[in-house]
Order: sequence, then structure tokens, then C-alpha cells
Amino acid sequence: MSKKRKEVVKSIEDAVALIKDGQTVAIGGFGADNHPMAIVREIIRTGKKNLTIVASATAGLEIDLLIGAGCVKKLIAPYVGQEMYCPIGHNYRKYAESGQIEIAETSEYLLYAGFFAAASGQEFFAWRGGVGTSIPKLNKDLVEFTDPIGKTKKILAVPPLRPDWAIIHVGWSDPYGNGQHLGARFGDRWMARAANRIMTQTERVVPNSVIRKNPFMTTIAYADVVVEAPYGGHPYAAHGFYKEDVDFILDYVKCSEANRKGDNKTWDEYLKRHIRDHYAYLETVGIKKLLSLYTHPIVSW
Amino acid sequence: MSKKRKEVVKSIEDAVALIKDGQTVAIGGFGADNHPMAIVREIIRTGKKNLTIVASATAGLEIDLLIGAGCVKKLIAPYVGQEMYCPIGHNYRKYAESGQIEIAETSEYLLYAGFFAAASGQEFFAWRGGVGTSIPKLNKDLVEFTDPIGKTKKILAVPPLRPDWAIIHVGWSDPYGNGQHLGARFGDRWMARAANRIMTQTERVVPNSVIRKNPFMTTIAYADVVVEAPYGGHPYAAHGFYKEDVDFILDYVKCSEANRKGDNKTWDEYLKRHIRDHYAYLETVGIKKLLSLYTHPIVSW
Amino acid sequence: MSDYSWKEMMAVVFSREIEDTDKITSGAHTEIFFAATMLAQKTHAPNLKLQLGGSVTLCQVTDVDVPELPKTSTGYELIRYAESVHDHPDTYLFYGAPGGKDYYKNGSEYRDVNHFWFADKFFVGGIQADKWGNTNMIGLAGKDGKMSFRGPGTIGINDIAVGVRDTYVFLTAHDKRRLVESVDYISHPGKKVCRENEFYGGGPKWIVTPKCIFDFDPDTLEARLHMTFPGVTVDDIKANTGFEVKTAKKVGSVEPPTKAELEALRNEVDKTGVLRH
Amino acid sequence: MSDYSWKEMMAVVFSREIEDTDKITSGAHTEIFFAATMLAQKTHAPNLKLQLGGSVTLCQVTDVDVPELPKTSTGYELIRYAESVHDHPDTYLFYGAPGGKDYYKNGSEYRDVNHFWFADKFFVGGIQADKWGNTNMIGLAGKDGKMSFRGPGTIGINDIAVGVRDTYVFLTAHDKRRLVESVDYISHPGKKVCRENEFYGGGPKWIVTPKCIFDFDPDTLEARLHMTFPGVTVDDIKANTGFEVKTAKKVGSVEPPTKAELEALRNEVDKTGVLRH
Repeated sequence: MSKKRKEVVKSIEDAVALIKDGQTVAIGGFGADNHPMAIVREIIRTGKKNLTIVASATAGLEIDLLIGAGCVKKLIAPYVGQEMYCPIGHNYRKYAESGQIEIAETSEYLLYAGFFAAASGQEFFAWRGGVGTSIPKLNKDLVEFTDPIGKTKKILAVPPLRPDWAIIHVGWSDPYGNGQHLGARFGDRWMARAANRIMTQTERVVPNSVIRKNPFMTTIAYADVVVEAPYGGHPYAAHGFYKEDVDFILDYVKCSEANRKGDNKTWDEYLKRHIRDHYAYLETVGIKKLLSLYTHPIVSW
Repeated sequence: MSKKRKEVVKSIEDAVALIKDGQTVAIGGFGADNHPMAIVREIIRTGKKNLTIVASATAGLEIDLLIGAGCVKKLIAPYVGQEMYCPIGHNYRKYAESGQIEIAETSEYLLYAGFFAAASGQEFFAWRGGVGTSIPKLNKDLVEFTDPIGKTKKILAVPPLRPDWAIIHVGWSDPYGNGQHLGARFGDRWMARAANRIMTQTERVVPNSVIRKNPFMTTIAYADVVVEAPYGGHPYAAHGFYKEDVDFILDYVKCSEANRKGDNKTWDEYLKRHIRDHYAYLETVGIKKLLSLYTHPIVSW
Repeated sequence: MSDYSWKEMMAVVFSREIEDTDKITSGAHTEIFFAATMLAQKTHAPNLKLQLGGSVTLCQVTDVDVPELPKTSTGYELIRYAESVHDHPDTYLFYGAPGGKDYYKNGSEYRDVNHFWFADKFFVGGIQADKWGNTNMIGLAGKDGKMSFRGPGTIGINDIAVGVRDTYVFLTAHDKRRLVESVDYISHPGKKVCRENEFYGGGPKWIVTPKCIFDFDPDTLEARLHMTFPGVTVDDIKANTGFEVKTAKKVGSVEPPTKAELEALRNEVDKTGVLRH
Repeated sequence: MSDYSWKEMMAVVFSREIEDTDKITSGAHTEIFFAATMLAQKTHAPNLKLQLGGSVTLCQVTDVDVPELPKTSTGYELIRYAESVHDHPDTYLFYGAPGGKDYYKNGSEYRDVNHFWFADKFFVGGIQADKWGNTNMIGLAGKDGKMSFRGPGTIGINDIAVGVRDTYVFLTAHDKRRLVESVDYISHPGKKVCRENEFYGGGPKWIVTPKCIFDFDPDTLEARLHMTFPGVTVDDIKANTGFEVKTAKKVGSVEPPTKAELEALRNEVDKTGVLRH
């Protein structure tokens, strides 16, 4: 054997350097869980600009943070907020209402439809959801046509949505890019299938033998880049490792609300305080707080 | 609590009595693995007629057996054979060439496309595979139309394929109809999603706590009917329990080939020998043979 | 209303709507919704097919202890109650009965084919709702095509509308800004739009506010006052609604939670009082 | 040809075609295909992304012992070699790189977008193939629209053709019944049909028979004799082919398996000699 398998683990700096201004970047996770926050912060820290951001079906405030940090030109997101902590993201409101970001109105399945079309090499995905709503008026990529079989019903042709990068949080990954979620997968697999390249942020890099123990639990195969970032999901939960940091999220909500209301200073200080390299960021949270977020495993194999 | 959860385990006789002549019945598994053979044999034993059979993406000879036993009016199958043991099913050839069964020409993904349309309540699924082939000429359910976005490419509209029953082999199931495959799932989940009712044939009924141990491994949720049939996959393999019985399969190939060539007697004797109630069938195989098929677990959780 | 909160009342009222044969997928107002559905499984609907959470987490708590009512739709602890977990996109083609058919319905032991493939019931939120039951999560129209108020987004309500039997529109306040003649944007189509587009889904069954419940006239498909919550007058409702309030033949009053219902809620589902605050 | 079987030769020849950057999904003639791909991983393509089996079983045997070459595409024992297993339908939207893109191609460390979403290479069987590379798995046309010979069925070749870079058509015998002017039915479209329909997939790269390998004229898109197998003459091929045999400028001869190749095959992949019989 002359050649060996290629290992794809990189430092967070080297990994994020691969993402270029103007690219389309999809951010995995869902709600308050499994967002690749260390990579999101590194994107902000390195000043990426003019990104088109594709959010998960129910984004949390990771998208709001990217918007508030000035990285986003266009947003494709069915929802931006944090459920009861913050029904609508404040920076999202601020930038949307002022027209500073372009928004392609979408929905959960219109998003998945685009992912599906991209992953399966089709010209479009046919879907009825959105007919009879304002979404097609607010998203010119969607084309209405008539059911070719029944000849009466209106259908939307949803074109492929093919991000340059899908950035996905996994519980653990081997050095070759095979990752496993330890809890819910949400829409991460569909997002990853659609993208040209996958970057996983993993709580831990583990030996290949750990992955092979139950290959049915592998969710992301063949990631292009793997970044190890313990507590990289903070302030959000990482299923199987820790829960969300509610205090931290509420502080975010407060500072971003201030920004929406014109208090840039509070917001700028917030960014200055927390946008640091990963371990410096964790220092701002504090080890006691981090360790308090522990959740015991519910499923193991 | 006045009411309790409903348990859905039935005897094979009571279960198969629910299947009516003329219904559309999908048979799970793939190749030489995980076919619900005990139920297939009971369908034959009870003389079901005029069934429309929907095969898995790569059927084995379970479909050939149903055809040869005279149960099938119409067949929807991308392939009927047994790879190197029997490249083309003999009864399938016999009945197709004589026009005794109707065949809706299809393919792996045209089948899945129909399942997907049914499961997602859409009017059709748009798919390019099959354009440029003879399949649309041989299956009038497929309607060709032009990509409404790009305006040039030809697309097939695949209507919903909604079997009355999906009959699926699982490794184990709880009494409430939550089943888990212990090995490959093939197309079973998509088939089950599309059907109006699910009947699982399970190697073993296990307590609900076994299912809850790893709910990510649950493949069929909420089956309508569960039939416990140990060695119910014979002569095919049941992943996690036993491998295929090659001698038995080769004997089937020989007898069905005789039938194709006009030797009904050999075939009728074959049916008489093996179409019995489940435990009487297992006696014809013999306990020594059955036990010789053991495979040790590769994945467990 | 001093001995129970509005959230507790809503959980109880919605729990009563749930039938043993239902399949339900979680929607807006997570904590109320989770409480209502878990309460139903524990009291009168042990066969309720229940998807909670953003990853097709099929939950069964009939015989399972719930130490604390889940507060988010995404938390890891939901897996504790799960018999099956899938991918979120599968909610549109997988949850519940395969394809989302009826279950033990229509007098037969086995469900008939129907097209409510998504679910039987679904909670919908909104920043506006109009007399047709059209609901808006997108925003309020401003000048030059901009929005003066950017809403949270439609999430999946448009997708769900095609195939859910009944939706329940929930508004957290009742005033003329929220209940309007015509919404600025449509996220969730009302009954009329659903029918015009031949959706299988029936559109909204109710619009629920802190003051009352609207249902829909089966002929005109317009909202009409169906029931008031305890202590609320029809005049109060008319004065605070941005469309002309038509009324059903007999406007009922929502029955407050009984002692037994509240006890079941608090002892079995919401032990720590998430809904009480 | 006495010291190796045709199957062994085919496994070796196809293994040589495989590049380290490929992603490959299993196709017809399971045992040859499995041997070729596993051999490639063990010799020169350790990064080959390999799906074997009917359930998106992503296999990596570079550093794994293979006690016996798998004989069917569906067996449980394939899981032994898997790092990831999915549902069979996912083969059309999941296998390999997400969406099936290039990998380490075109001089860049990261793959570029391309549309070969299914795979780079795929084996196709057939009961007939014609000069355009159209392949037939459906049957032979009889009278009154019936088939005089019912073929096995198209399996997924039509689906795959849309998005696979190159297919390799394999015929197990070389005669005028199989190699025809025009197939009775098309299962797998030839290069011309693929191009007319603007498929991303390039159609067949080769037609392989026990006598020779045809490739395709890049201008006319017609089959032409590319290489002969050891001991076969061009005249023999012409006499047994049902269409006019055109030839490439220089007709080569397939290099037989080297001693090293055979050793690697037999010692690392096919220890029990599945391909020798």
C-alpha cells in the first residue's frame, strides 16, 4: 500500500480560512441545539463579508449573531428567533426592516425541497406547500406551474439549493470525516447532502473504530473538513454533551435588543467580549458555568 | 387512566385474513434478505387472488413465488430475480411472456418516487430518471412534462404509489408496532411510509423497553399489525439472525425453471411441499438446517 | 382565574380536543402544546401518535414519568420519551401512521386512506390573523416594499397546511393590530384559500385568543365568535377586533379547567409548574 | 488464460480504472465489482468512496481484513466493512460526497461542484446492447406488444444514468443476439440519448464483453473496438457482432493481470477464490 487514507482534521483557523467572502454557507442545528458556534464565531472573528447564509429549518440566534456582526448579505431562513427566549431575532429584525440584508422568503420544506433537488441532481423539486401564501411573491426563485397529471392544482418548482459549505455540529467524528450525532439530527443530513463541501465541528475526534461500532448511527459521511471544538456549541446545547446556557442566551437577547433599538455601543461591546478564538471565548464563559451544563447520556451504543 | 395502549400483535392467520383479494400489497426486503416469507406463504396458502404486487427495488424470488402460485394480477417491480443464483425469475418470465400478468415497467427510483409522492401527500414526484428510455412507453402512469424553470429538459411526473399494505420484515418489534431492523433497512422505510397500512413480520416480539433503548434504531413506527414469525424470512436471510439457505433457494430455482418449461407437476409438488402453516413449513426445512444458518451479530446496541 | 394560569387553561382546553385516534405534530407555543398532548396521552388518549420536537421524535408518555415539562421543541431530553427518532424532513413524509393516514377511524379497526398525511391537529402562531383565518408570520407591510415589522418567518406552516386536518391558530394577545380585516402577508392560508387550492388540509378550525375562540361558518368560511373565555364579554371582543365580529347561533363559554384536570396536569405532566408562570 | 479466470481478469482490469478520488456505487455483477473496488482501496485508491450493497453501505476496507469476498449485494456481512449505512433510496441523494461531487479533483484540495451526483463509475448489465451503447434489461420484443423474452428489469440504471460520470456495460457473452444494431427496449440510454436529453451523466464509457472492450467515438458517439482480450482476433469479434464493428485508430490489447495484481486480489480480497470458479 503506497498511499494512506487522508485525514481531514484541521485547526479552526485553517478550516475557516477555506470559506471565502461571498460564498453561500449553510449552518446546521435547530432551535437551541447543535449549532456549530465555534465556527460561527471564527467566521465573525475573521471578518467574512457578503455571505449568503442558509439557516436550518428553525434557526436560533446564531443567524442573528452573524447578521448583527455584518457578515450577511442574503438570508435564506424559515425562522430566526429563539422560541420563548426571543420570538424574533433582534438583529434579524433590524437588518430586515432597514433593508440591509436581502431575504429569500422560505419555509421548512421549501428549504428541504431545495436541498433535495441539489442532492439528487434534479432541476427542481415539486412541492405544493407555499401555494396560496405570500411566499412565492417574496421569493422569485420559486416558479408556479400546473400539475401535469391532474391538470388543475398549482405546484411550486423549487430550484436546487446548493450551499458552498454546510457547517454541521456532530457529537464525534473520526479523522476521516465520518461523524455521528449523539442526539437529534434535525435537518443536518439533508443540508449536508446538498452542499458542495461539508465542514463538521465535532465535540471530539474519536478513532475510526468508535464509528464502526454502529455504522447505522453515522450521520455525516466523508466530511471535507473536521474541526475539533469541545464546547463548540455553547451557548447552545450539544446533544449528548451539555444543555443550553440560558443565562448567556438571555444576555445575548438583551444586547441584541439594545442594538435593534439603536444602542450600538452595548452590541459592539458584546461582540468584543465574546468574539475571540475558541478557548479564549470559553474563558469568558468560565469553567464552572461550562461544567454546570452537563447532561447525562440518554442513548448510547 | 381509563384506557390502555392498544397492542397490535396478531396470529399470522388473523393478520393475513385482513388482506383482501384485489388489494395492492408491497413486499419489503431486498435481494436475498429480509423478505417477509412467512406472510408471503400464508397469502399463498389462503389463496389470495388478483393482487397488485409492489416489489422492493431489487426483489428476490418471493415475488416469483407469488406469481407462480397464481396470486398476482399486476406487478410493479424494478427487478425480479436472485442475482447469481437466478438472474431472472422463472415464473416471472413464464407469466410475463404469456401475458398472464400485467407489468407496470418501473425502476428503483421511479418506485421510490411513487412512494415519496404518496407519503408526502403530493400529486406527483418529479424525476428525470427514465427519460430517454422505454420505461415511459411501458408505464402509462408516468407523464412527461417540461421543466417549468429551465424550459428545456424533459421530466417525468410520477404519481403516488400507495399500497393498501406494506409487509415488512423487522428484527424485533414491541407489541405496539414499533419495529427495528437489526441490519440493512433497504427501501423498507419508504415503502412503509407510502402504504395505508403496515404489517410487520418480526423475528421476535420484545418489550417496549428494548425499543426505547435506542429509539434512533427504530425503523417502522406504529405498524398496524405485528406478526411474530421466528425464521419467518427463510429461505432468505434475516439480518442479525440468520443467513440465506442457498440449497433451498437453488431447489426453488430448479422447480420454478421446470414450471417455466411446462413441467407443472414439479412445481405443484413444490408448492404442496412448502406452502403450509409456518411451523409445519419450518419442519420441512428441518431444525438442523435452520440452526446451521446462524450469523453472529455484527452491530448491537 | 386566579387558581390557574392562562397557559394551564389552554393546555387543558386543547387536551380536551385530542382524540385517542389522533396523530399530532408539535407546533407553536411549545410548552402549552407539549402539556396538552402529554396530558391527553396520560388521561384519555393513550394511543395518540405524538411527534414532539424538531427531529420527528415520536413520544409516548402514557406509562412514562415526566419529571419536568419540556420547554423547547429541540431539547435532548425529549429523547427520553421517544420510541422512534428520525430526521426533521421526515416530518413531511413519515410521522405517525405511514403517510399520515387515519387510525382506527370510521368504524373500521384499520384506518382508511385519507390525505391528512401531516397530522390531525396542529398549533399555528401568528402576528396577524384575519376574518378568513389567513395568518401572517412574515411581517407588517411598510413603504417601498420593505417591512415596517419583520416577523419571525413562516417556519413550516405553509407546508403543513396542505395536509393537516385542522389547525388551531393561537394569538397571545387580542387587539385590532392582531385581528385584522386582511393580513399583510399570508403564511398560513385560511379555509377559503385552502379550498380554492384543493388542499387536503382543512385550514384553521379555531382562532384562539386570550379572550375567545373563533370558529368558521361552514358556508361563508368566515370566522365567527364560537366561545368566550370566562369573564370576557362579547362587547369587549367586538371592541378589540379589527374585523366585524359575527357570532355563531349560540356563543358558548369555555369551561374552565376542572379540579381533576388541573390535578392531572400538575401531578403528571407539569410537576415543576412551567405553565404556572 | 489458464492461470486466472475471466472474472479475476475483469476485477483486475476494472480495478485499474479506479482512481483515488472516485466515488463508486455498486452495480451489476456484484462479485466482480466488489473485488475490483476492494482491490483498488487496498492497492492504489485508499480514499475511494465506496458504496456496496443495497442499503448505502459505505465501505472502507483499506485497513480491514476481508476474510471472504461478499457474493451478494445485500448480505448482512457487508456491515462488517461499513463506516456508515443508510436507506437504499439515499443512494440517489446521499452516497459519497454530499450530492456526489468531485473530491480532490481539478488540482484543488477541495472538490468542485459537478453534477455527477450519483457516482463516478457504475457497472451496467444487459441482455442486449447496441452500437450507440443503449442497453436493454427489459426484454425482447415479441408479437402483439408482448415480449418473447422477459428480461430481469431495469433496476435503477435509468435513474443512475442521469448523474453518473461513466458507466461500464458488461455483457457475459459476445454474440449477435446480444450485440445488435438497435436494442428492442432501452433501459440504459447510450451517449447520444444522454446528450440529447442534457443528462449530466456521460453514458457508457465502455462495453465490455468476454472478447473485447468497445469505447465510443467522441464525434459520432458510436461504439468502436478499443481493446481485445488476450487471444481474441478482430475478425472473431466482427463475425460475432450484430452491428458493423468500427475500430479505434489503434486497437489495443488488454494487459493481462500481472502476478502482483493477482496476488493482491487473491491474498487481500478474494481469499476463498470466489472469482476463480
